[in-house]
Amino acid sequence: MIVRPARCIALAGSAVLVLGVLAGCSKPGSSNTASTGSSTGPIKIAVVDAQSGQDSSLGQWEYDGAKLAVSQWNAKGGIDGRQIQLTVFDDKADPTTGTDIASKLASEGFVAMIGTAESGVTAAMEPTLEAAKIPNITSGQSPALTKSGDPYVFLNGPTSVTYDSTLAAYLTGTLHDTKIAMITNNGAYGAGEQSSFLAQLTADGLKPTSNQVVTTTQTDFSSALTAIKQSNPQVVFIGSEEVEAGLIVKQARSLGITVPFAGGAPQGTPVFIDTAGTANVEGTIVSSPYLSNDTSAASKAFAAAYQGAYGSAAELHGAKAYDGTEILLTALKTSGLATGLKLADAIRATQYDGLLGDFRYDKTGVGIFKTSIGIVKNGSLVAVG
Amino acid sequence: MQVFLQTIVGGLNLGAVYALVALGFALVYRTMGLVNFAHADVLMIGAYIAATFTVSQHLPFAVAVLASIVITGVIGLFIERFLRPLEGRDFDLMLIGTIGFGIVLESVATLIWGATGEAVPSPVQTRPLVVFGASVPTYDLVVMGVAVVAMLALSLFLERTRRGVAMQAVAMDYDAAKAVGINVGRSNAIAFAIGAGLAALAGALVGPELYVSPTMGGSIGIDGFAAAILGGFGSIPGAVVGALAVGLLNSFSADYFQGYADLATFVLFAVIVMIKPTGLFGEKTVLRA
Amino acid sequence: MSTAVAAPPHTRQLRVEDLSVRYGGVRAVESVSFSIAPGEALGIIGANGAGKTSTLRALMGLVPRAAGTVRYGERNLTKASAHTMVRHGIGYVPEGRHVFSGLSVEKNLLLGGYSRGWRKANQEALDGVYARFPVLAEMAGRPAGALSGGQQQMLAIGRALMPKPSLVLLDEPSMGLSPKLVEEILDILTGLRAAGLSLLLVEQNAELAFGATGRCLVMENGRVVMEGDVARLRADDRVQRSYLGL
Amino acid sequence: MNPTLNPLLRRYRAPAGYLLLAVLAYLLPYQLGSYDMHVLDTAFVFGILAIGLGIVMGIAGQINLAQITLMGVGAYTTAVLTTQENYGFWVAAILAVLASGLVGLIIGVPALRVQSHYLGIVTLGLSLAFTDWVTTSTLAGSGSGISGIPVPPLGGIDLSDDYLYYYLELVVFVLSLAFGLFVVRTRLGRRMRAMRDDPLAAGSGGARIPVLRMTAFLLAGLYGGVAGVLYAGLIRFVAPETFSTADMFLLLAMVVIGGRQSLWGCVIGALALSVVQDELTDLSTYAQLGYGIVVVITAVVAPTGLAGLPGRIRPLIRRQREQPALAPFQPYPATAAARETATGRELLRLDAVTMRFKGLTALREVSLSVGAGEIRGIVGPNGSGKTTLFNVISGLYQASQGTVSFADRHVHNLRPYRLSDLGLSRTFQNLRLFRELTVREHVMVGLDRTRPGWAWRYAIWPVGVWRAERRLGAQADELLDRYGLAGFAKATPYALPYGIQRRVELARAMAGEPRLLLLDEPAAGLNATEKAQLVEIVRSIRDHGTTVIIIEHDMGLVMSLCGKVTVLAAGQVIAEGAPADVAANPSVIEAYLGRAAAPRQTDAAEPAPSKTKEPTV
Repeated sequence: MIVRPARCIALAGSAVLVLGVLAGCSKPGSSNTASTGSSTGPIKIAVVDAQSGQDSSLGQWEYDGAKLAVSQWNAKGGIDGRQIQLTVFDDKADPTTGTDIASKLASEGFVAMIGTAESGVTAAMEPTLEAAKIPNITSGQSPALTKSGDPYVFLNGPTSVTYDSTLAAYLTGTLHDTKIAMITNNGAYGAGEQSSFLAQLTADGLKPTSNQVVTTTQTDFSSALTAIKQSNPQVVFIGSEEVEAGLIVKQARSLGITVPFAGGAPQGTPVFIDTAGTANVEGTIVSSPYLSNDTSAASKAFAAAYQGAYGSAAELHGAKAYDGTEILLTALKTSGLATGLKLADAIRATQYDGLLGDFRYDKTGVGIFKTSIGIVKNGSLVAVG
Repeated sequence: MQVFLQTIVGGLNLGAVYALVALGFALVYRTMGLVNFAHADVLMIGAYIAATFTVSQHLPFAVAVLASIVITGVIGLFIERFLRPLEGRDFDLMLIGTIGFGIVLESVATLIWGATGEAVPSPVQTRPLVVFGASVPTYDLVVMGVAVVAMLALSLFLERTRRGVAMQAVAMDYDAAKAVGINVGRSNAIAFAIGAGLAALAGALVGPELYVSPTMGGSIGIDGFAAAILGGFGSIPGAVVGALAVGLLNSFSADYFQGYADLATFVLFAVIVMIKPTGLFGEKTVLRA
Repeated sequence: MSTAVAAPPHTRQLRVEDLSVRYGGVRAVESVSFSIAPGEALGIIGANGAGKTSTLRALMGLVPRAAGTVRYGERNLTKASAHTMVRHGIGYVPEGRHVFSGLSVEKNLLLGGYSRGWRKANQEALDGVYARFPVLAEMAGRPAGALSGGQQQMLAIGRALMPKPSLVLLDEPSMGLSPKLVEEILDILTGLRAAGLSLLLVEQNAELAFGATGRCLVMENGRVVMEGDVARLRADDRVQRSYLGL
Repeated sequence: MNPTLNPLLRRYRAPAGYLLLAVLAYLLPYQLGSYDMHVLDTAFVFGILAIGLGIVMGIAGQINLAQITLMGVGAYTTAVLTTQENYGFWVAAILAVLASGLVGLIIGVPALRVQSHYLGIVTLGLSLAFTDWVTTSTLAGSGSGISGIPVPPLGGIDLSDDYLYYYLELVVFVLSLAFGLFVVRTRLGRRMRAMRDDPLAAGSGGARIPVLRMTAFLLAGLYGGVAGVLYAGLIRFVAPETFSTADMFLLLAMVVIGGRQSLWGCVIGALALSVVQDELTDLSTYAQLGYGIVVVITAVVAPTGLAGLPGRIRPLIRRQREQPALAPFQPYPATAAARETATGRELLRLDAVTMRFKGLTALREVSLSVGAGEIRGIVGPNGSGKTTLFNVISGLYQASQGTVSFADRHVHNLRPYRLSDLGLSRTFQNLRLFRELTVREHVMVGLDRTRPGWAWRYAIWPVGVWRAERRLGAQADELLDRYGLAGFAKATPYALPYGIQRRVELARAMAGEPRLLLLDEPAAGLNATEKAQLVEIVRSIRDHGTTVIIIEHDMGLVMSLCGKVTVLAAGQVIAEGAPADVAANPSVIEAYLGRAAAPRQTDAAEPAPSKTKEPTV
C-alpha cells in the first residue's frame, strides 16, 4: 500500500476539523459539570486537613472529631435514611495541594467540606469552592477569611480577634498586667496573632515591652528571649504553633524567664505541653473556647465517646471539628439534604449549642464570639474562676 | 551585652548540634566520596529510636542513646549496600538518589511511628549555669561536650587506627588501597555505618531540644550540610568550626534580622562560599570528586 | 645496603598464561604468557602504549582479566580480587607512584602492612624499610604529597615491601626521574634481588630493566614480540629500533 | 515493505507524529472531568518549569536547587503587581518573567565560582532565603500569602474556566518546549551540552564558560517566570509553602525520572509524576514511599531516566548492524596562501617558561620557537613535562615564570577561549570528547566561532539562528566527509572504536581552521594503518596552512613527519634539531633507553615528577 504523506496530513487535518465539529464546537467540560449531591447513595462530605508533616497532629485531631460526629449520626440511621460518607484528604498544609483538592471535591460531588486547620489553605481553596457552591466549615481563625464576602465559608470557632481580645482583656483588666512582652513567628498563624494582639494592646493604650519575631524554622531563641527577659515583663504573649511554642517556653525557662506565658488555642494542647515539659508550662494563660473536657455534660459525653473511639483524650481541635460537623449535619437534615447555596443558608440559620458555646452565625460566617480563659495546671487546662 | 552573650551561647549550642551532623557528612564524604543527602533522615531515625527507648521503654537516656547508635549503625550497613551503586557517581545522581532514599526513610518512619511526632523530655533537669549574666542550660553543655568528644574520637579514629587510616586511603586512591590489601567495599560499609551512628548520636541528642518527627531532618540537614561545606568538605575540624560558624550566623541573624533571619543567613553563606569555595580548612579532596 | 626486609627464601613460581585485557572494544593485551622462577627478576619493556601497564594491572586484578590463568606457587589466582593479592605475597608498586598523598609517610608505610595489622605487627618491617631508605625515616611525619618524585618512588617501593612479599611487581619506577635517581632505583632493585625476592619490572627505560633483571619481554601493540636474556637483547638493535622508530 | 517508501515515511513520520499529538492535546479536555482538568493544568505549569530545570541542569550541567523559587518569583511578582499596584495581568506577567530572569542570573552568580555540591547547597540556601522573605515581608502578604489575583483577561474568553485555561497553557507550553528544543539543538544549547560534558575541552574550543553558565541560569529564570505567571493565573493565590524545598525535590525527581538530558524527558517526567502524584494523594504515606523507591531505583539503574531507556534498549533488540568503516581522509586543497605562510615566520615563542606545582617543578626554563608552516615534534620519556608544556601554551596553566607569545602577542595570561579565538587549537592526551554529543555535533562545536553577544538573536531573530544553523550543518557535513567520518555522523563517540574517536577529536580541533594545532599523542592506541593515515592527515593540515606541534611517543611517526624535533627530559629541553640528528644524540638515547649508552653526568639537581594531571574546572 502506498500512502502519500501529503494526503496523510490532509486526512489528519480534516479529522481534527470533523472532531472539533463533533465536539459541538462547544467548550469542553460544559456538559459534565458534576452535580453536587446526587439523590441516592451516601452523602459525601470531605475532611481536608494536613495528614502528614509538622501540622499533622492538628489534622488528625480534626479528622477524629469529624469522624466521631459522623459515626454517631450514621449509628442513628443517617439523614433521611441515607448514610454519611466521610472522606479525608491530605492537604500537606500546602495551599496548592488545597486548590487541587478543592477541584477534586467539586468534580466528585461532595456536598460540603470540613477543614482545613490552616487559614492559608482555606483561603486558597475558597474561590474554587465558591464557584462550585460547596459550603466549607473551616477550623481556620484568620479574620481575613470572614472578609471575602463568600457565602460558603463558615468558621467552627471564634476568630483570632476574639481569642486575643479576651486574652488581652484578662491580662490587662483582671490581672492588671501592664508590662507585656510578645514573641510570635512569621508564619500565617503567628503573623495573624501578632497583629490582632498588638491591636488589642494598642487599644488599651499599652505598648509591648518587647516585640520579638522569630521564623517558623528557628530552633534557638536565645537572643529573642534574652531581649524579652531584659524588658522585664509580667507576662509573655506567645503567637506560634504547638511545637515551636513548646520549644520557646522550654528555652525561656532555662534562660531564667519565670513569668507566665499567655496565648491562644495551641497553648492548650497536649503537644505544646509535652514539648515544653509539664513543669515549664505551669501557669500558662490560655484563651480558648474549649478549656477542658468536663465543663459541661455535653463535653463530658463527647470526651467519653472520643476516648472510647480513639483511646486518647479529646481537646479543642477535635471538639471544633465535632461542632462544625454537627452543625453541617443538622443543616443538611433541616434543609432536607439541600446542596449549594441552600445548604449554606441552612448552615447560617442553624442555631446550635455545642461544645464550644452557642453558635449563631452572622453573615460573615462566624458563629461564636467568645472564648474563655484557662490556666495550665499540672499539665492540663483549668478554667479560671 | 547580655543579649550578645546569650546569643553566643545559643549560637554555640546550635553549632554543637550542627557539628554532630556535619561530622557525619564529612566522614562519609571523606572516606567514600559520597554526598549523602539522606544523612539528616538517618538522624531522624536515630532520634526516633532513642525517643522510643526513653519515652516508651523508660530506659536511662545514656543507654537509649547508645542503643540508638548501635541500631542505626547496623541499619547504616544495609543502607550502604543500597546506595553503593551511587558512590563515585556524578553529583546529580548522588543528589537525587540520596534524596530519594531520604524520602523512603521518612515514609518508613511515618508508617512506624506516625506523622505527628513525639516530644522527648529533657534528661538533665538541673538549673542553668550563669556565666557573666548569660544562662547556659546544663543540657546544652552536655551536647557541646559530646560534640567535642565525638570530634576528638573521630579524629583519633581516622588518624591513629588502622581501619580509620585505611578508610582515608580508600578515598585518596582506590586502586592503591586495593593493592595494599584493603577490602574497599567493606571499608566503605563500615565508614557509612559509623556515619549513621554519628547521625543517630546527633538525633538522640537533639531529640530533647527539638521535637522528634519524620520531617525533623529537613532544616537540621541543610544547616549541617552548610556547616560541612563552610568548614571545608571532608575536614573533621573544619566540620566543627564550620558548624559553630553556622550556629553563630543563625543566632546572630535571628537577633538582628528577626523574621528575615534565614534570608540573611543564607545570603551571607552564599557570599562566604563564593569568596572561599573550598571552605575554611580546604576541601579534603577525594580522587573521584 | 641492609637486607632487613628480605623475605625468607621462597619457592613459589609465578605462571601467567594467555592473559588478555580488553577495554571496551579495544584489545590492550593479547594473550601474554610468561613465568617467573623463585628469586628471578623479569623485565617487560616496550614503548609507551605497548600494553605493559595493562598486563601488570590485569595480573593484580585491578582491571578485569578477559582471559588467561594466573598461578602463584600452588595457588590459582585467576579469580582472585586485587585486595587479596597481598596476602599471597605479591607486592605492587603502581605506575606514577600513587602514594596516599594526604597521609604521612609513616602512615603510607603502615598501610603497606595493612594486611598484617597495624603498628605493632609492622614495627619490624617499618624499621627495615627505614633502614633501607633512610630518607623516609627523616620524612616520616611529612605528608607523602610533599615529597619529591624520587622520594615518592622510594615510598611506593617501601610500601610494597612492608608486608614482606616474595614477589614485587613494579610499574615504571623510573618515570619522571633524573638519570641520577634512576641509578638509585637500579641500586634498590639490585638490592631486592639480592635479598631473594622475585621481581616483575615493567619499564620504558630499557637500560634500567636490563640492569635490574636477567630476562626481558619486549611488548609492542599488546603482544610479546621478543623475549630473551638481557645480554642478548642489549645487543639486539631491534630493541632500539622498536623504541626510536628507526 | 517497499524499501523506496522508507525515506518518505521517515521524512513525514515526525510531522505526522506531532500532528497526532496536537489532535490528541486538542481533544483531551473533552474526555476529562473538571478535577482531572485542574490536575492537568497544574501539571503543565510544572512541565514548563521542568523545561527550565532541564536546560540549566540537564543541558548545561549546573545544579540549581532554586528552580521552584524562580517560579515563586514569577508568581509572586504577578500577584504583587496585580493586587497591590493594580497593573493589568499581562503587563504584570511580562514584568514577572523579566524579574524571574533577573533572579535567575543572581542565583547563578555562585556558579561562576563553585560547582557540584557547593552550588547545590548555595542555590538551596538562596531558595530558603526567598521563602523566608515572602513569609516575612508584608509586601508579599506575609505568611498568609496573596489572594485575589485577577483572572487573566483574554478577549472575552473566560480563563477562570480550567478547560479554557488549558488551551492557553497548551499554547504557551508548546511554544516553551519548541523554543527550548530550538535552543538545545542549535549552537547555544550545543555549547552548553559540550560544557556540561567537558568544560575544559569546551573552553579550549572557544566557549565562554562563565557566559554560558549565566545564560543557562537566565533561561532557567525565564522559564520559571513563565511557569509562575501561569501558576498565578490558574490558582490565583500564592503562599510561601507552595515554593518549598519538598516541591523542589519533587521537581528534581520529575526531571531525573523523565531524563534530565532530554527536554522531552523532563516534560514527560513532569506531566507523568504530577498526575501520578495526584492519583495517589489518598495513599499519602505509601505514595511517598513508592516515590522515594522509584527515585532511588532510577538513579541507580536508569541514570538517563525514561528518555534514556529507548537508547539503552534499542541495541539489545536490534541486531548489531554492520559498523561502517572509517572512510579515507580527503586532503585539503593546498592553497597558495598556505604556501605563503609556510615561510617560517615565527608563530609561537616561549621564553624561559618555568612551571611549578606546590614545590614540584614540571618545566624548567623551557624556551621554544616554532615557525609558521612547521610540523614540530615534542618527544621525551614519560613524565618529562610534555603535556604540561601544551597546557601552558593553550592557557590551561599559567606559567610560574617566563613568557609565551603567539603570533607576535603576549598570550601567557589569556584564557583558553581567547587563545582559541586567536587561532590556537588542541587535542588531548586522554581524548576529551563530549560524552553525549554526536560526532556531527562535535564538529559543529568546533566550527562554531560565534561570540556570546550572538545569543541575542535567539530572542530577536530566531529565523536567523536557524539559517546560520543550516549553514553550520552544511559545513559540518563537508568536514565530516573530509575526515571520512560521514558514516558516524549520528553516533556518540564513546561507542566507537578508539581510532575513530581520535579522528573525531582531530576533526573537532581542525573545524575552526586554526593557525596552530597542538596534537597530544595523536597516535596512541592507533594501529599501523591508522598511523599511516594520521601522517597523511597531519601533512595535509600543514599544507593547508596550519602549523602543527605534535607530542608523540611513536618515534617512527615523529621521524617521518616532523621537520624538527624538540626533546624534553625531566622538564628541560635537552636537544633540538632534525629527527635523525636527535635520534643519534647520546643524551637522547640515554633519556630513552637509560644511561648505559651515555657518559655519566654529575647532575645534582633532582627534577621532580611531572606526571601532571589535567586541571579540573
